[in-house]
Amino acid sequence: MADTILLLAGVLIFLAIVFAVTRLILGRTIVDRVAAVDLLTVISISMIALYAHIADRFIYLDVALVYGVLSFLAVVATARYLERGL
Amino acid sequence: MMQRLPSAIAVLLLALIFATIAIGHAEQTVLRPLAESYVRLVPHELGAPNVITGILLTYRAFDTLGEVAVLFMVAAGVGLVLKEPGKAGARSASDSEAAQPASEIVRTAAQILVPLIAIFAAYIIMNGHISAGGGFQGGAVIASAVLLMLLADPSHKLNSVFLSVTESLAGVLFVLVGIAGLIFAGGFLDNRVLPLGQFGAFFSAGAIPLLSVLLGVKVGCELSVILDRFRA
Amino acid sequence: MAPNTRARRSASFVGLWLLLTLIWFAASSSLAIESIITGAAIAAVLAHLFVRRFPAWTDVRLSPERLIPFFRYTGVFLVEMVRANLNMLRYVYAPRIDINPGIVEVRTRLKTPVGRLALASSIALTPGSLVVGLEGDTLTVHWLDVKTTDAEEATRLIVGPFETELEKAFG
Amino acid sequence: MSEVAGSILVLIGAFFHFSAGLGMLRMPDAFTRMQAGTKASTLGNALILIGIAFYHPGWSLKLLILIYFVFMTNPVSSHALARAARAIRIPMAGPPPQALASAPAAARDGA
Repeated sequence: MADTILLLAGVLIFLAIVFAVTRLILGRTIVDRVAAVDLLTVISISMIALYAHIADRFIYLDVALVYGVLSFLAVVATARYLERGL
Repeated sequence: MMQRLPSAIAVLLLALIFATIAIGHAEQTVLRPLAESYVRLVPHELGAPNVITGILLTYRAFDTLGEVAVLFMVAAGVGLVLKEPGKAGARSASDSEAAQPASEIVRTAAQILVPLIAIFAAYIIMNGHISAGGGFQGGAVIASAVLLMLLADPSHKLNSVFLSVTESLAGVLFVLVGIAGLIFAGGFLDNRVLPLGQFGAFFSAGAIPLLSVLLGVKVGCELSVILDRFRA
Repeated sequence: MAPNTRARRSASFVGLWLLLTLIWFAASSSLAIESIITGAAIAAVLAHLFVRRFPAWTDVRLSPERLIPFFRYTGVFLVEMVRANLNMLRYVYAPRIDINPGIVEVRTRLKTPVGRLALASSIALTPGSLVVGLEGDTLTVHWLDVKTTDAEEATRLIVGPFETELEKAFG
Repeated sequence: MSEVAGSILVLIGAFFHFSAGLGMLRMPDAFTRMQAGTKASTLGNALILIGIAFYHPGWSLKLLILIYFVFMTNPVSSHALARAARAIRIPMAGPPPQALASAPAAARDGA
């Protein structure tokens, strides 16, 4: 029961990633693409946490946290670059 | 449409690669002989549950020292390449005129987040022998905190003298611990100069936590220096 | 003046120290005493370093008359956030996206940086609004469904739910 | 029982991620896309992590840190991005804002 629901959740997350990547390719403006990357990173944090649950490894949560820090920095750095702040 | 075709194909191929990885993925359960001997030896000889850190900071600690030296060379080389003696001052002045300051929200958020990232980096460094992490990873997180500070305030001056002195001091101490291993234990950078302690406890695995701290400080300082040089 | 600032700084030092120790404890999730002591020592060093350097932390103080509004603000925030998401679902799943986006300016009474940061973050996560700029006490907000261009009315709609609690929590 | 509750929370969170992706695809301009992405994915992430906490009660403290971290960083990064978008005059959908003279006249044709 619970596993089936988790599988369904995985399918939904996969579709979300497909949508975000489509936006990343179609873009139209650079800000759209960066926003898509931002969404992808948040989804990735959830996915790493889910993987930690599936593999039953507590320490993978550290990976999610470090990934969150780095991706936040990446988006802020890109934004600062775009507004000619660097 | 036509000019988007190559990028679409590239993304599809990338998706294919990831799909094969994701579908064919299974946690490796059977170890090869070398891996098995390491998995058996590291907890027994070094008292470190994290085999990778045990290998990196004891069996292959000399290589780690070399890697940090390479990083140091990179920091020095970036400084050498990017430094333009005559033009540097004038260029940075014109840049600061054009540069837009970060918004107040980003600046405040940086002030709030930097201490939190710093304590997390300290956690990663100190727990290298028990869980995932270690000196290199923690040092990179320290550098990311410094990067956040620089993003929020591009005119911020890093104290490069302090950074260089700390970095050199950490390097010297690292080598001194190694020499202590040569004198008091089995060889250069042997971790058994300190008691191994109880397996899995916070203070255990001999000198590995100490080496990890020194490595983290050194890597953090070096990466910060590189960031600082790229900005100028 | 000087003793007052010092007292305030030491109060925020204690606050930051406790917060960092808590984060260390949560990250390591271990009850081993030596781990907690080491964490507390590192947290003390970091707190000492950063309270001096980052003035924003002097706005964060631990006291009942500040914590209670903060918890009340958290409650308001969570409710508003769920509402915002249901709202967003309505837009996203509508057969034809029916929105009226635009930029409005609203005003805030908040003075301290941390309070303004919390306000801006709350606005970003609540119904149909995203802070685009912040100058002086004027927030420039991108609004998904502009109901009014009047500054007073927009302020009431966007800033209203959070401002009173945040004013008490962060001054 | 708690496993089913956790998995249902994860499913709701995944649904919010899905909505965020769909909003990212369907919304008309960069600002609205950013809004859809930020809000729905922040809540979705929180729900998924809470759902995992149902499975592993011992992990809850660290999951809480992750949730707080995303709550703190996601609005800030989207604000920085929105400010950059306004600074480089990304076209905005909708009627041109008469109320704000300083805003760039919204060009409805895309870049």
